[in-house]
Amino acid sequence: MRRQLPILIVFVSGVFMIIQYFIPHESFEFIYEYAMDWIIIIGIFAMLLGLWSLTRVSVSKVQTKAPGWGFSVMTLIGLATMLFLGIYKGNKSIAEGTLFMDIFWNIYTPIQATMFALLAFYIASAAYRAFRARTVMSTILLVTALVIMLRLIPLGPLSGINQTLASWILTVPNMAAKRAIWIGIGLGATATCLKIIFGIERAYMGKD
Amino acid sequence: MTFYERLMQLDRRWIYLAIAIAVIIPVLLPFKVPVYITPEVRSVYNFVENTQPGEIIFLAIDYDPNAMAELHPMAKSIMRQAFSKNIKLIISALSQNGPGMAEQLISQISKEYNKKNGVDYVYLGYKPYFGIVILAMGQNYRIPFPTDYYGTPLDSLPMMDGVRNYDDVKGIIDIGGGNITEYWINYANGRYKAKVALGVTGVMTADYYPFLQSGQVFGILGGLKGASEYERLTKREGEATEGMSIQTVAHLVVIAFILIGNIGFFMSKKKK
Amino acid sequence: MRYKNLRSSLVLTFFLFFLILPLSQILAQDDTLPPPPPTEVKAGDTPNDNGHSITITWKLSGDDGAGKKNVVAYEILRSESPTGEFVVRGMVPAGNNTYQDRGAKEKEDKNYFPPHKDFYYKVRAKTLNSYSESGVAGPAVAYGQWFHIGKLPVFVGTLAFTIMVLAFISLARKGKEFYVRPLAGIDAVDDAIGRATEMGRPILYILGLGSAADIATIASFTILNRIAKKTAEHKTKIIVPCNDPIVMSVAQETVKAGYLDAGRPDMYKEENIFYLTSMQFAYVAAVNGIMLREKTATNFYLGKFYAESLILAETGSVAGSIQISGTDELAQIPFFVAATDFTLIGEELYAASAYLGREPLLLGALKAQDLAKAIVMLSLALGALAASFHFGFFLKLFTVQM
Amino acid sequence: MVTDLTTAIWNTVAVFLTFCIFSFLYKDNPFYKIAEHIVVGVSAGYFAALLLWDGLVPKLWEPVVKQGKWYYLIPGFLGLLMWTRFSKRYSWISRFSIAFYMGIATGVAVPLYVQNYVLRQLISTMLPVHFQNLTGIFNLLIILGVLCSLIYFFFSKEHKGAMGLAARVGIWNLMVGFGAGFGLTVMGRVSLLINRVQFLENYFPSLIRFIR
Repeated sequence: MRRQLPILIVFVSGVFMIIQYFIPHESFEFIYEYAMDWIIIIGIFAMLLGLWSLTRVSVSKVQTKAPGWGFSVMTLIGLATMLFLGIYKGNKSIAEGTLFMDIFWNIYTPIQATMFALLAFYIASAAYRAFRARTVMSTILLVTALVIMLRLIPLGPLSGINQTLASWILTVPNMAAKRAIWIGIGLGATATCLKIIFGIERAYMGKD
Repeated sequence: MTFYERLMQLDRRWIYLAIAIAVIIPVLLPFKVPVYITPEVRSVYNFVENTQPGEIIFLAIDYDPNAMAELHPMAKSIMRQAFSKNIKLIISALSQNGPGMAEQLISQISKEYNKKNGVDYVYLGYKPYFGIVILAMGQNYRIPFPTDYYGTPLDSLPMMDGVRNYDDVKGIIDIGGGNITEYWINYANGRYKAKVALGVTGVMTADYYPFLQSGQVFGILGGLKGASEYERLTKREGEATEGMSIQTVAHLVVIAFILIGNIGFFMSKKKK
Repeated sequence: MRYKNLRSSLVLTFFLFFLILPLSQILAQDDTLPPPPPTEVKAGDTPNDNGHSITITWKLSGDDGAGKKNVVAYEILRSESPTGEFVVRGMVPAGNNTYQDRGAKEKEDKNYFPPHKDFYYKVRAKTLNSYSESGVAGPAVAYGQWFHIGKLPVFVGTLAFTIMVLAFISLARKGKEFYVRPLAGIDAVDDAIGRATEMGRPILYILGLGSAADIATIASFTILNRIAKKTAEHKTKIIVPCNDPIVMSVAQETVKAGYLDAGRPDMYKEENIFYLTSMQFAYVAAVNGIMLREKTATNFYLGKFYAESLILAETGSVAGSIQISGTDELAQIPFFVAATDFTLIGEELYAASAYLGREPLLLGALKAQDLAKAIVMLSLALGALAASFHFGFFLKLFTVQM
Repeated sequence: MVTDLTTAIWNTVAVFLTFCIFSFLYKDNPFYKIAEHIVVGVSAGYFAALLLWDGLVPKLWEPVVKQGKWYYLIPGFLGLLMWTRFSKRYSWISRFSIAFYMGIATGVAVPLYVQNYVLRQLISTMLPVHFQNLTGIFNLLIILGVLCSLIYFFFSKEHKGAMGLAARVGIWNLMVGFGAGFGLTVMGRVSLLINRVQFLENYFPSLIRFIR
């Protein structure tokens, strides 16, 4: 009951969803859309678990006065503020122009944009560390990355040659690499799904 | 630790500092780095240069504000080049969210050169079903656009007198950020044998090079780089040149650090 | 009905040929004369659909691409009776000879297309100033299908692959052993856990930014289970920050199962598998902090990753952690390859759980993957030959028609 | 643009937080921790409110209450079952919800992966090979590249002999792809930084103008 029934549910719903894909009739189209809503709705309810987990971890840091517990207070204040602002006026709470959205635009957005911008620095340091001609493989990685980056550097007449080489790399070996990886992913992902559906892989369900 | 070993294990904060300098300084103090002009950009430039005053070029502005950063500089440079040579322009905007943006651009640039709507240029604006619009314009501009963007019948615009379709323009330059570009190639060039050149975003560039090789288009401006080359050719550097200069320096910094790391690697290996 | 249609179009063609054609040559550039109409108009249910669409086909007007070449577009008109009022349903550019008249399936929708109802169609060829209409085609009825013929290659492929997987698994069940070659990223896992144990520092496991419905995340669960078992054996702490509550719930069950497998259920601590936030860069900011403050000895990044891949990998390398990564997100593999110690590329991510657990059944599934790969490669070679020698039919076998 | 006191304050907050994050490049520090902890709480709260109004209401409340689609109570009930996880004793009941979730997700994925990742890539690689121009030869190279790279992904055969050679060519080809991917991305990442610097560049003069 605790384990066998869920495994059976996975099997039945999985097989049904596979078959559904080949039936264009609208009754099955309806079932597909309904099933996708199941996933969304279950996910929405689970959000409460997430909020509880975040709160519990933060509160316990504060309670035990763990190092940096003061910062956890900020997390809790941020969370409580946004939850209150996001709920107290009904669905108007999240409209543009509310304090809720002001906080989003002026606290969340600059932080996420700056985190994203850190990549400009990290891509440089990663290139410095990784692109050493140690082995054949790392040399190939290094040389192709250089050729592609050199597109933007004026090299006089060499630029023309580099341009041709760069667009050849992008359209021939790069294309081949992508296709092969995609095919591999397709087979691997399908096999993983089948292992779940047929109950061969069931660790995610927990034991006991 | 020898000097070369130290080159291999630089504190990454030096790299961060170099990138910061490479980006911040040029933003505050604009400058320009030399640019290599690729032949596919030069051929577009030469095409406009060799057009005689009074002749017409068709400019298709087929992108929306999302692609402005890369494509606006191209449209600006081409319009400026044409107006300064007294070349007339027919302009369309077939991307759904683009016409307003295109209108702003046209009124801005035409003011700079004191050009008059209906006399020196015609702005057709937007109509849905871009495939049909492009095909129909091959018959007559008046099929999809009985009036221009401002509601004036094309027949009452002096510039459109005797101008019927693609046969009456020197060529088409399509600046596009999406799949409309394909229709210009397949319909305007494929069916009506019009000369077509493209301006496309950086990510689209590699996909459209085959059309250059097959001769279906006579030139391509690809992304910010193509735009900056064009600005350089028209001797009026703007946003593309600025952005591209920063990019060039930043790329040089990355490449320099890769080289430093490898020099350190090879030299310290040699010593052992 | 069809016969009558044909006859009327024949009459029309005759008429056109002997009357309009000479006339039109006299008035060569005059667009006010209607072009020859489209002929052989046929309307019928659109195959392989949900039953709210009818497909119309026709033969191009004589002035489309030939003759005066002045046809610009075709308009498709529909009526509920052959003599009733025809309304325009859509338009296609010249050169096209099919149109799918489709509508919504919801009755309350304005554009509702009723199935099982007779409809009549006409096609109109348009020039600048004039048009001409075809005869009436129909009645045509839209109805839904119970099997999508165009998806047959997918069906066959899915079925064949499923059989292969099940067959190899049952072989494994019967005791057949399968060889698998060593994989660098996998061999590193044991060392990495050992290292964390020696240093007395925790292990960080990131499941990526995907939801529990992403297959890469699901594959990552299966790996997490094996790694959790090993960490339980080594009595090493494992931290799993999540960005989706369902992922967190499943990860908790997975780790708990791993601890049970290792016989150490007492050591399992639920608070180490926790939720942070679902927003990409806020999550990454927090994970960065965890790496530096918990001084994690080993970081695993396995699952679906986007731009944050490099932020995580670089921060981890600042912290001096051993890093093992794997994703099926193509754009991010280069950054993992460059910035982490070991990377499971694409399919290797999906194979990893079989490698780690060494369970015979899962190794059987791997064997099935290899067999499928061999079939794919053979088909590719044959397909390339077929394409080179213009054997179109072979390529059609693999083409999915939506 | 700073035009009034409210935007002046908000913009200053935004600029402060921008510097907090950038400071992480030097090292972990209290300013980064402030930004990090605030953004975790704020974004989790933001996301939850969004899920409530843009998720729960249109996906569950409206179908059941406004459209009378009572059958939407079933997934609603399964959602509620997730909450058994709050109790240690009954948490196993949430497995039923997870089972539906995983079953649907994997079932939907199977044909899509076969179609989009395997068949579609396969058919677009079935290219004509000829020696009349470069395209025909390049097609051959693409096909060989795909074949060798697939051999690299073989798990049940040792990479030895001819197979080993092909696998090595395959991994080289993959590396070319990765190098290209890396090189192509630099430009986009630098653009992100330029945008951030321009944001700061606009802030200071407009703040000074406002104060004056």
